[in-house]
Amino acid sequence: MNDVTKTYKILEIKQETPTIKTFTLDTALEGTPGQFVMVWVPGVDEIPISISNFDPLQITVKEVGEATKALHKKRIGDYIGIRGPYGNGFGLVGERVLVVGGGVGIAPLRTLMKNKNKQFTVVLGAQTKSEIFFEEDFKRNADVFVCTDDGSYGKKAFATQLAEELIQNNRYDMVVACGPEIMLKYLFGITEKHKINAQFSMERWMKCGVGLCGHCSLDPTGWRVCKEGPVFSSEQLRKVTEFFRYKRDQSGTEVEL
Amino acid sequence: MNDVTKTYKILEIKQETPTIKTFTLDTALEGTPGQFVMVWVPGVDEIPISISNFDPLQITVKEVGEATKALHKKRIGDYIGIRGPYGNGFGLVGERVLVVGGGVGIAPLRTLMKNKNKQFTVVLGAQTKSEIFFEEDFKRNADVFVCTDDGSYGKKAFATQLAEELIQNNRYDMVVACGPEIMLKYLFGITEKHKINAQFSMERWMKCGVGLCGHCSLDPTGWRVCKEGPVFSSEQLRKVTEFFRYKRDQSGTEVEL
Amino acid sequence: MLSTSFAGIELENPTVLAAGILGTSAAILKRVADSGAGAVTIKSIGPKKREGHSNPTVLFFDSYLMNAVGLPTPGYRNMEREWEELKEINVPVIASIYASSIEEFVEVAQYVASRKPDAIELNISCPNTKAHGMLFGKDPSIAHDVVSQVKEVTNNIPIFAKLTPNTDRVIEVARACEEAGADAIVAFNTWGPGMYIDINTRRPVLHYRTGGVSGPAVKPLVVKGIYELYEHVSLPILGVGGITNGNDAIEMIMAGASAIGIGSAVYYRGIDVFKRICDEMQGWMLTHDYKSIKELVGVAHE
Amino acid sequence: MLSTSFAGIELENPTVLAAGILGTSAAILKRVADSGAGAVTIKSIGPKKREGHSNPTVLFFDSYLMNAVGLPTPGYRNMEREWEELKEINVPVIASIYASSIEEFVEVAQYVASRKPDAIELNISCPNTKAHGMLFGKDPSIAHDVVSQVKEVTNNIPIFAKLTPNTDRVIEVARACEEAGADAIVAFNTWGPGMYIDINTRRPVLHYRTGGVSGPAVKPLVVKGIYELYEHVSLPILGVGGITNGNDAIEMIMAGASAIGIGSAVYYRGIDVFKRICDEMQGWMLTHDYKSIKELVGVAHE
Ligand SMILES: Cc1cc2nc3c(=O)[nH]c(=O)nc-3n(C[C@H](O)[C@H](O)[C@H](O)COP(=O)(O)OP(=O)(O)OC[C@H]3O[C@@H](n4cnc5c(N)ncnc54)[C@H](O)[C@@H]3O)c2cc1C
Ligand SMILES: Cc1cc2nc3c(=O)[nH]c(=O)nc-3n(C[C@H](O)[C@H](O)[C@H](O)COP(=O)(O)OP(=O)(O)OC[C@H]3O[C@@H](n4cnc5c(N)ncnc54)[C@H](O)[C@@H]3O)c2cc1C
Ligand SMILES: Cc1cc2nc3c(=O)[nH]c(=O)nc-3n(C[C@H](O)[C@H](O)[C@H](O)COP(=O)(O)O)c2cc1C
Ligand SMILES: Cc1cc2nc3c(=O)[nH]c(=O)nc-3n(C[C@H](O)[C@H](O)[C@H](O)COP(=O)(O)O)c2cc1C
Ligand code: FES
Ligand code: FES
Repeated sequence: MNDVTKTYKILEIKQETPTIKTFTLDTALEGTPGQFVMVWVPGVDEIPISISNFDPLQITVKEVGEATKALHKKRIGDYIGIRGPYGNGFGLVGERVLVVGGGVGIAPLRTLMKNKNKQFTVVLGAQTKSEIFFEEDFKRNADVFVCTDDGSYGKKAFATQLAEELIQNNRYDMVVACGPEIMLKYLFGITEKHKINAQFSMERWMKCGVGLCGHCSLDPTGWRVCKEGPVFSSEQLRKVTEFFRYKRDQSGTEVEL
Repeated sequence: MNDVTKTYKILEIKQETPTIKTFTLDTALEGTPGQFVMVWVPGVDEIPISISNFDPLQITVKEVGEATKALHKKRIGDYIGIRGPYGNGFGLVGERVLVVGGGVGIAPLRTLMKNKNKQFTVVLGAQTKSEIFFEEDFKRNADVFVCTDDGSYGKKAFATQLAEELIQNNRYDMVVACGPEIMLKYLFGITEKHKINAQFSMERWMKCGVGLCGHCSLDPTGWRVCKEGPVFSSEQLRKVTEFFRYKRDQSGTEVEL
Repeated sequence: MLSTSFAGIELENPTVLAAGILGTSAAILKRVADSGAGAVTIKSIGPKKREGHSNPTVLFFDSYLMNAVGLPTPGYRNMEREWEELKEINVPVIASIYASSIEEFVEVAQYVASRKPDAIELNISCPNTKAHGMLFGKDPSIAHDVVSQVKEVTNNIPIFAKLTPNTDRVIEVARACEEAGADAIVAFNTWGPGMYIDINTRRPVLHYRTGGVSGPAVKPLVVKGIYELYEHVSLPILGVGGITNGNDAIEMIMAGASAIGIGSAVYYRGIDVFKRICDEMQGWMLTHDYKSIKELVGVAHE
Repeated sequence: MLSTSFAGIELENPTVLAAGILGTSAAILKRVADSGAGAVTIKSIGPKKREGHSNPTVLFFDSYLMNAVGLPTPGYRNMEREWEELKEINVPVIASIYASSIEEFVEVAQYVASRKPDAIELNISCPNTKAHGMLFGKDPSIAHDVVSQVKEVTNNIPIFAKLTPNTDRVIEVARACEEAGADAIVAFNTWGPGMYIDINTRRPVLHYRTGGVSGPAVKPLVVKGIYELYEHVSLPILGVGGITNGNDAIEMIMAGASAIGIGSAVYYRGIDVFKRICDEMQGWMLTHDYKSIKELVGVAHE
C-alpha cells in the first residue's frame, strides 16, 4: 500500500530560488496533477507537499519553518519518507485553461503541462525576480506571463491583476490556481465576477492526510481538504464559508486568516 | 483466503452405506483430485476429510468416532465449517491408470473420473455389499471391479488381491490408491514387485492442515502429510520408513500400526 | 431491524463513530451522521488548548493503524460555535472528554454536561500521552473515583467509561466503573502501544515514537475482551476495535456488545462505511431470519 | 555477514525456528535446519504425555493466526528416538519446555539438560492452558524462582526465558529472570488471547474458545516490546512475533533483538522462509553497506 510511510533516497537537489528547492526522489508515483504527498522529515515532522513531478517523484519546497528548514538541509543520498499520492487533483474541463500560480504554489501546476490536449495560458507571480521558477518548463506547453510585486521581472503586478487582464481580453474555459489563500481570495472574486469556472488548490492543517482524523475538514460542508480536496471548484468554494476567512490550527482552534 | 474457517449450509445428505454419508455443501472449491478439506463440526472437532466432489463441494464421511458421529447427526440446513482445499492431490502420469479404493477411501477417487483423457480401471473393495458406494459414478468413465471380504457382492477377495490379478494380466502406467494403511501396505508390496509406479493417499493426525504445526510430519524425511502429501509416490513411499509401521497420535507419541 | 437502544439512548442503528476519528468539528460530525452512523462521538475534548504531538501522528498498514495524535483540543471553553452547531445533528452525539486529574475531569464534564450532549464518554484510556488518561484506566480505584465524581456534576446525562485493554485489570476496572455508576462501558481504546521503525533511517517513524494500534488486526483481541466483559459486568458494552464490515459487527454483538464503534474502518472503507456496514448486517440478518439486532447480543455465550 | 552469536551460541544466521512450529520431530527439525534456519526449537516438551486441545487448534487469517494447540507432548520420557536423531541436526537446537509447577520445571529441565541441547527455553508464557505456564510469566517472583532453580540443575546449558507480553509487568518479569541467571530473553509468546466467533453458528471456532494471536498483526506490539526490554535488561533478546520478511527482521534487530524467531511466517511464506528472510536481510545490508548484522542491534535507540 502506498500509505505505509516508506523512505527514499534523495537523488538530486535543485535550488530553484533562494528559498525554494526541488528534491528528486528515488521513486515514482502515478496520479493526477494537484495531488500531494505526506513528506516525513525524520525526527522533525511530516508535512503535506504537492507533487511537482510524478516520475521520478519530485517535490518543490519553500523554507518557511522547522520542517521545511530541515528538509532544505538534506543532502543527496539522505532518506526522507513519503506516503501518497493523496487528494483529488485538478479535473480540467474545456480547451483553454488559465493557470495562475503564486509563490511556491507554482510547483504543483507544472504537472498539468503534461497534458498536450489543452491550450494553457500561465500566470506566474512572485515577490521578486529570483523567486520565479519553473518558467522554462511551463513555456514548453503554454503561453507564460510573469509578474513580480516589485517589477524586477515580468510585469509589475499581482498575479490576480494580470489574471484579470487576461480574462478580460480572452476567452478561457476555466481557471486553475494554487498560491497563498489571500491571492486565491481575490482571484475567486475575479472568476466569480467574470463567471468563469475555477479550481483552486487549498491548504489546511493536515495530520493523517487520508481523511481519517477530520482535522482538515471545512465548515459547513465537512469536506476534508486531504480527501475531497485539496482542489475545490467554484461551486464548492461558494459553499465553504470558512475559505478566505478562518482555518484551524494544530490544536483544532479556529484562527482568523 | 480459503484458510479462514467459513461455515456453509448442508444442502443435501445422502446415505451411501449404513456407515457412510455424503454431504453436499452450499459452496464450491477448485482443486486437484486427492486434496482434502478441514471440516469443523461446531463444538466437537475439526477433522481432515477428502473432497469427493468439487462443485458443489461434497464430502463423504464414515462414522467412526465422536466427530464423524456428530457429523452424521447433522441435518439439511445445518452449518459446518470448511477450510481448504489442502495437500497436493494425485498427479496422473501415463494413459492407463489402475485405481484402487478400500472402504471410505473410495471417496476421493471419484473426483479422478472427471479426467476424460485417461483409461481408468477401478477396483472397489469393502467388507460387504452394503458398504460399496459410488459404483455407478465410477462406471461412467471406467472399467469397475468390485470385491467384498465376505463375497456378498462382486468377487470375494481383498482389493489388493484383485488389483494384483489385474496387474498381472494388464499393462497399467500407474496405480493410485486410497484406503486403510494395511491395504496400502500390501498394495505397495505388489506395485513394487511388479515395478509399477504408484501414488497412495496417506493419513496422519492433523492439527493445522497447512504445514505449520508439524504434527503430521513423517520420519525420516520430515515431509508433512498435509502439505507435501497426502499423496505420495512410490519413490517417496520407499523413503518414508514410518509408513506401514508407526504413526503419531494426538499427543505426538509414536504408536505402532 | 437495526434500531436499538444503548444505555437508554435510542439509536437507529448500532454503529457509532468512535472518538478521535473525523470528530473535529460539528460540520464533519454532521456529515458522518448523514453517512449513516447511528451516533457520533466528538473528538476527545480536554481542559485547555493543546496541540497534540507533531506529525507523523498516524501510520497506515494493511491490517492496522498506529496513532499518537496526542489529544489535540481547542479546550472545552473554545468551542462555542461547535456546541451551537452540534444541535443540528439528528443522531445522538457523544462528547468524549479527557483530563489529567480527577478535578479536571469534573471541571470538563460539568461544562460539557451543560451543553447537553446525549452522553459523555470518559477517555480514561489514551495510551499516547504521559500525563493524561492511561493511569486512570489501569487503576480500578481511580477509575471508580473519576466516574463517581463526574456522575455528581452531570445530572442525568449517561456516562460512558472508555477502557484501555492494556492492563491485567480490565475486568476490575470495568467493575469499578459499574459500581461508580457508569451507564456503559466502551471497550476499547487502542492496543499496545506499538512501534514502527524505518530501517533506512533507523528510527521510529511516529514522532511520539509509539502509537496505539487499531484496525482489523486488533479484532480478535477485542472480541475476546468483550466476551469476557460481558460475563463480568452487566452494563451495556460499546464494542470498539477492528470492526470493518457487517460480519465483524455481528461477531462483536454476539460476543456481548450492544452497539459497536467504528474508527479505523473509515480509512479502510471510506466515510460511508457506516451505511455499508449497516447494509451488510441487514443483509445477513435477512438471510438468517433475524428480526432485530437486539436478539443477537451475547448469543455466543449460549 | 549474517553470522552472529546469541547467548554464547554461534549462529550462521539470526533466524530461529520458534517453539511450537514444525518442531514435533527430529525429522522435521532437520528439514527446517536444511531450509536455512540459524537454529531450531523443539516444540515445548512437558512433564507427561498430553494430547493438547481438540481441533480446531489453529485459525488462519490474512494478518494473524490464532492458536490453542494446548501443548500436546509425548512427555519428556517418551522421546528417546527423537533425542538420538536430534544429534544429527547441524544447527543449534533449543529445547522448549513447560510444566505446571516449579518442581516439574526442574524435573523436566534436568532430564532435558542430560540430552545436551544447545539451550533450554522455559515456556513460562503459554496462554492456552489453565494450569501450565501463564501464571509463571506474569509474576516476577515466580519467574525468578523457576529460572534460578532450573539453572541449578542444567549445568552450563544456556537458559532462555520466554515471556508473555500480556501483562503490565513484562519489564519486571524480564528483570527477575535476568537476576535469576537467565542467559537470554525470548520475547514474546502469543498475544491476547483472542477469539473468533462464527456468526452462522454463533459460537467461538477454536475448540478452546480462545487462542494466542501471532503473525504480521502483532509485529508493531512486539517491536515496541523489544524496544522497551532493550532499555531495561542487558540480556540478549530473541525477538519473536510477526516477522515475515527481511525488513521485519532488521526492524526487530534495530529495536534491540540479537536474533529473531520465526513462527507464523512458515504459514505465510512456506518452510523455506528462513532462507528467504536471510536473503532479504543480506540484500538490504549490501545496498546499505553494512558488514555484519551485529552492527544493527539496537541502533534505533541511538
Ligand atoms: C495540500 C498542500 C500542499 C502543499 N504543497 C506545498 C508545496 O508543494 N511546497 C511547499 O513548499 N509547501 C507546500 N505546502 C505547505 C507546507 O505544508 C508548509 O509550508 C509546511 O508544512 C511548513 O512546515 P514547517 O515546519 O516548515 O513550518 P511551520 O513553522 O511548522 O508552519 C508554518 C505554516 O505551515 C503550515 N503547516 C505546518 N504544518 C502543516 C501541516 N501538517 N499541514 C498543513 N499545513 C501545515 C501552517 O500554515 C503553518 O502555520 C502545502 C500544504 C498543503 C496543505
Ligand atoms: C487426508 C485425510 C483424508 C481423509 N478423508 C476422509 C474421508 O474422505 N472420509 C472419511 O470418512 N474419513 C476421512 N479421513 C479420516 C477422518 O479424518 C477420521 O475418520 C476422522 O478424523 C475421525 O474422527 P472422529 O472424531 O469421528 O473419530 P475419533 O474416535 O476421534 O478418531 C478415530 C481415528 O480417526 C483418526 N483421526 C481423528 N482425528 C484426526 C485428525 N485430526 N487427523 C487425522 N486423523 C484423525 C485417527 O486415526 C483416530 O484414531 C481422512 C483423513 C485424512 C488424514
Ligand atoms: C487516529 C485516531 C485517533 C484517535 N483518537 C482518540 C481520541 O481522541 N479519544 C479516544 O477515546 N479514542 C481515540 N482513538 C481510539 C478509537 O476511538 C478506537 O477506540 C480505536 O481506534 C479502536 O477502534 P478501530 O479499530 O475501529 O479504530 C483514536 C484512534 C485513531 C485511529
Ligand atoms: C501453532 C502455534 C503453536 C505454538 N506453540 C508454542 C509452544 O508450544 N511453545 C511456545 O513457547 N510457543 C508456541 N507458540 C508461539 C510461537 O513460538 C511464537 O512465540 C509466536 O507465534 C509469535 O511468533 P510468530 O508471530 O512468528 O508466530 C506457538 C505458536 C503457534 C502459531
Ligand atoms: S488530515 Fe486527517 S482528515 Fe484530512
Ligand atoms: S497438520 Fe500441521 S503440519 Fe500437517
